[in-house]
Amino acid sequence: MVRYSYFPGCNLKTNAKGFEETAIAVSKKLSAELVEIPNWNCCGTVHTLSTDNMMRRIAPVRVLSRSRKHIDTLDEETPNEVVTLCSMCNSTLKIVNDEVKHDHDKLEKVNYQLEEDDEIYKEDMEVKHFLEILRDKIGFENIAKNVVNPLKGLKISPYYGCMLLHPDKAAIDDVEMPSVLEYLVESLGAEVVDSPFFKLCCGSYQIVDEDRIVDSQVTKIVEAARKRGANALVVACPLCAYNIDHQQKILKEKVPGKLPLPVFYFTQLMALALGVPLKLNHFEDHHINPKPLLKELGLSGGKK
Amino acid sequence: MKIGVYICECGSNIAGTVDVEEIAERAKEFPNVEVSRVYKYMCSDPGQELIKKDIEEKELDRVVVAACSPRMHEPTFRAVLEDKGLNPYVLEIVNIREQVSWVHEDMKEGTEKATSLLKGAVVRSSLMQPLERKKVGVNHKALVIGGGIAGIQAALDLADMGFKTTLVEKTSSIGGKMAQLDKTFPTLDCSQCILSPKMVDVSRHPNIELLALSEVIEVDGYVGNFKAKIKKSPRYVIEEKCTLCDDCVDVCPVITHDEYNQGFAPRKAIYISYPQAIPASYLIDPDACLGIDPLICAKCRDVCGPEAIDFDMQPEIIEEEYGSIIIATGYETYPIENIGEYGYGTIPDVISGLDFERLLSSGGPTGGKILRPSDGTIPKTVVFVHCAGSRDPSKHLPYCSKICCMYSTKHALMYKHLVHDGTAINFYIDIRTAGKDYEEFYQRAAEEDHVVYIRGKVSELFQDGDRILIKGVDTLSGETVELHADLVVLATGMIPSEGTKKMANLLNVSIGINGFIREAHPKLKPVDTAISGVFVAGTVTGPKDIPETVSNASGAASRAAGILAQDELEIEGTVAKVEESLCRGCGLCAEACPYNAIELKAVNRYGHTLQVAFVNEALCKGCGSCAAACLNGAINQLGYTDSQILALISALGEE
Amino acid sequence: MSKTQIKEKEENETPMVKVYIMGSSHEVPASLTIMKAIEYAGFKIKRGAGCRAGFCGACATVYRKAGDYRIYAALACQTQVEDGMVLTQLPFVPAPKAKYDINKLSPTGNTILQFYPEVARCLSCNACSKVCPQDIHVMDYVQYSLQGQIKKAAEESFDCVQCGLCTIRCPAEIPQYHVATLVRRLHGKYEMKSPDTLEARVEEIEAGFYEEGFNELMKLSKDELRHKYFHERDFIDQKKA
Amino acid sequence: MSFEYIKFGKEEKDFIEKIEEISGQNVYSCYQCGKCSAGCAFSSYMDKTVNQLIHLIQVGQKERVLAANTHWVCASCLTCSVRCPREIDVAALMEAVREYQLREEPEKVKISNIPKEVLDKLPNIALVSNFRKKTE
Repeated sequence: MVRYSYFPGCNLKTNAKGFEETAIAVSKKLSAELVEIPNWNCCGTVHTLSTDNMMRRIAPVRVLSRSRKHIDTLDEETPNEVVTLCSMCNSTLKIVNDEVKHDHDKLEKVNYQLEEDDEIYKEDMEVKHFLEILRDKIGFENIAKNVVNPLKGLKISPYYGCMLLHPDKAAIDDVEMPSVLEYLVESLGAEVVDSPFFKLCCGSYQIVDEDRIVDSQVTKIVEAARKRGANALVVACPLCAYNIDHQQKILKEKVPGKLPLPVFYFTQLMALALGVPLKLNHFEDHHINPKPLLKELGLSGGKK
Repeated sequence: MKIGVYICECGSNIAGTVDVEEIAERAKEFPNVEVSRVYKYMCSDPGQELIKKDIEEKELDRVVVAACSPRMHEPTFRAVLEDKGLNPYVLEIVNIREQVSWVHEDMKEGTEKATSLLKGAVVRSSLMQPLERKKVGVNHKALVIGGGIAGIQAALDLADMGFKTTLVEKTSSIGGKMAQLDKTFPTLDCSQCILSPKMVDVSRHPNIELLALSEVIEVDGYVGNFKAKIKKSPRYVIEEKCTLCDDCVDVCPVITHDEYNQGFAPRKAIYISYPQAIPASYLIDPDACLGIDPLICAKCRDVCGPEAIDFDMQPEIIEEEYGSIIIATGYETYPIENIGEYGYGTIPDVISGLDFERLLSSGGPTGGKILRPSDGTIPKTVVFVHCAGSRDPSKHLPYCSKICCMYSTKHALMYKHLVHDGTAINFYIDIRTAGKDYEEFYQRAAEEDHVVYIRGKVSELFQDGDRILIKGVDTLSGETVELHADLVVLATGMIPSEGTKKMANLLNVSIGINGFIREAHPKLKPVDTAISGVFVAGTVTGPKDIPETVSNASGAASRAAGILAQDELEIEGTVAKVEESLCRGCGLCAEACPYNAIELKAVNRYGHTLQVAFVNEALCKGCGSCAAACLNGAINQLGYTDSQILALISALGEE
Repeated sequence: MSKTQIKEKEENETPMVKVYIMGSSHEVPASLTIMKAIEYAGFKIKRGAGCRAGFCGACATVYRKAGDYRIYAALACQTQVEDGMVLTQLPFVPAPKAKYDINKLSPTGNTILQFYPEVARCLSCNACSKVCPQDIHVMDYVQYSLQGQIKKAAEESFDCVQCGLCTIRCPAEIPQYHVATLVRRLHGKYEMKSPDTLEARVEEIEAGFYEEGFNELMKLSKDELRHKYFHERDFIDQKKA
Repeated sequence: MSFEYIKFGKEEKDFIEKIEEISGQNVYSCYQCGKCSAGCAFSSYMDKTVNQLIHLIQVGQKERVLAANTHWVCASCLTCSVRCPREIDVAALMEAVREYQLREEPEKVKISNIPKEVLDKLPNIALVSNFRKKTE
């Protein structure tokens, strides 16, 4: 059992509890246990693109140095990597990690702040998204072997969003034609439905003050998937999940008729397939309740 | 020993910051100086006469000219000395213009510097030895590598001048990329119609030896005396006997992709790339054929009337000597599989410019009708994307390939001619029509054929149902644009071909950052390379259109002929010379020589065989790296021996 | 004895230090705290003093030591003066306190964001923890509250004395100590398990179990009550025991 | 009335310099191919497309740049930066314009005006990322 230093990200304790609990349960089953960093702080998403705003770089670097300390407390084979579930954390931490490794006076300025808290970052670690661990360290064949009840009947349209692939330094797969979610879904026994808008931005933080933007993006994304026969979406970012999930409920009220597509986190799908107790999914937090679809496909009997 | 010193004013160029009269006076006290004169323009005829008269009357042994850089007038003053029977290498030129007057403002400092340089030169000049220019024989045969339009033109020009020429072509037929084109801009002549006459000339020309299916694998020797090894792969069909009756094709069981038609059409294992191919003969593709050795099927041979098929053909190595070589290995189009945003080449209806050429051409897979590769229907809306992967330093080609705007306009125009009710939309950044009649061609496409030009680069292409969704922009109206098209043609740029990389390595010719071969001088020596005797023609040095390629090829041919026309070549006198008694065969000089003109040879010295450095004077460029590298001074560059240079340095040091 | 004489008398006995208060210099006994030094120098502290025992937070102040560029923060009543200290007085910290009815809330991350959305602006720069006189990891409890981990935030912020220094220093203008109050109240009301003995006692009272006992006491006179209070209380016995 | 008197004085140059300093990008390497606008998922909501805004920056038109809503509609999804043929970090230019404006008036989104029920339902990742981009 290899243990990884795991950085949850600010949403994984509140409305994305299902994402975290299923991830930890699944990681244990696949002998790559995610161990939470004791005192982690917010990664500071969406990372600033300005070059002169050093204050915004303190949070991510502090996360990295706290994770590095946490790694030392874990066992020997724990690699020098922090694993994250949320794509926004993945993008932010990777950009900053790369930035401070190449620009030492920026690192010095940030370290000067962290010195007093004894949390200097020594550039000796990498940032990985859990999907990368699943693909590179565990491998889809192992995942397929551990599948207890294959997700027959589920037609999943993978939705990467933008932060898993952008910018180039943070991409976990090919920027224009990624395949990691496709392989994962297939290894769980579900059917993959390709959609052209697999990385069309969901509107991200515009949901706060310009939600009409998010509505049009969500309509495009969901319609493209539905037109191609998908009956669900899989995502890796709590904000995309909220935007697509919640706005579909609002749109359903405005334009009744079309059945909304439930939105799953990729670890929830794995939990269903690997027979992890159903309650860990916290489907009650979803705005579009996925239970009817699962019951219809006979997949909700996932109790072990 | 009598030395004549001549100081040039060069108008005010030198006289402006150097007191020429002063240094002339001082020069008189320098050792062995017989005469010291000043003249306004030494390089002018009266200036030269001045020196000639002094050589004669004063029987001068050495001449020192203080003027501009030797690169400007060394040949001029050497001719002056030769004219009066003096060995041209006893001339010493001191640069007091670029190195003194142009870089100093203070008259006093300028004069001081000029004087000390002049002193050094006089001291060195006294140590100079007369040298002879070596003569080397010339082989009057030319080698042209690459059978595209550039190679064809160069070979024809050389052959017409009477020189035996070997044209080597890697594929089964000459014609290159031009043979794959349908029409050519801006005149819309059919490409085959203007190319095949030249190809036939090549096959019929007595002075041209055409080697198809061949590759140059090794070249050594030097200008005038290149030894080349050419590997000719077997055609398995005897060219003379084959009557192109096509009977063999019907019986051949193997079907594979036809590279000539960009993989859109099938061909058999035995085939001819296109009817007008030269050499006009079929061939068997060994990889596709079920088995030649051991023989598996042989249906083709059984049905071949003139018995032209011979399975026992073996690859042969041809060795020949050549006076000069022309590299004309052409280009490849940038693969659309590299561009992620446009689908990595996985979307069937997104094709490259060359693919569209094949669709357009009547000999092509669709017989000249524009059909969609996915379902064979006629596309009603076709989008042409300019600069696909060009002008894109971030991931693809940083440069502009000159011809894509024109061939995309031609494609749009041809499409409108064939599908009148269709819509052709060109997404462009800048329309570049820099050739003759190019702008008129572009106007015609827009005015007469109503091709729609939208200024903006396409960001992404999706397969949306059976049509292609294009996410583009119209920067002139300031709106993003989304539209569905039935067919998308990507106008990709040119990249150096595989052959270009190989030949550059073989002939150690230098390559630019984009992989194209670097000319000796981009403006003044466009067809020469750093290696004398090796010339380049066509798109090997960078993107060109057909007119430019042809004139470039003719230029290369004339430059190559410049060498072939001479009986012998003169080699500069200032080459490296080995003092065999001092050489201990360490090989440091051989490694240091950028032109690998030095090799170690076994020499019998007092009964022992020792390795001693040997300089191939024809290859030596007189750069002096070997002299600098040699630890015990065994090798020296004539005209710049260590003793001369040390004397010059010590003279500069004196007060 | 006039005021000046008192000063001379003490000078030779207790060592004096020079401090600067609001820019003017004063000689004060070295043993005094900042608050006493300010009062010793003649200032009357109207606002900025409270329990004088270090837990009400009213006397939070900032000061600088001689030759040190840093601005230190502390509770005036708990910090001893040093020679060359530069002192001042902080006004009341006008941090916004949200209005809410604790009974109508639920212990979730969103509740905190509802009343204090600026918590989402936290930059994790830890300036607040550095200035906290109670050495609380202020940033950590702000982060825990942002993450919805009410329990951890409540425990971390327990010793807060509401002095407001963290809010002054916060670049994201977060009223940390008000957030801490909300978090502790949420935790106390909704998450902590109230002790069962307390519930049992409340039920007994409501069931009127102690009615007669009360009525009897109500009838007694003051002296009887005093007698009962002082002599019949069991704790006195414990003392003897 | 399509008439515009453009002066190119000190104020314009300072504006360009500040944008380049904040973003670390060279504004002049943009040759206006429009690929960023083409790929932008939010162009339809912008009154100036991305490449038009960059062009206005190149010409130093501070008022017209700050008046546009382009940089506020931008959701930092970085599709433009990934695809720019001139290797410009286009999203950094948008951020630079936001920072320039925020450093003058620090709250594009008035936090206190956000209705309570919106705050109650939004995940905190939305608030954190929004405030990072729209408040200083």
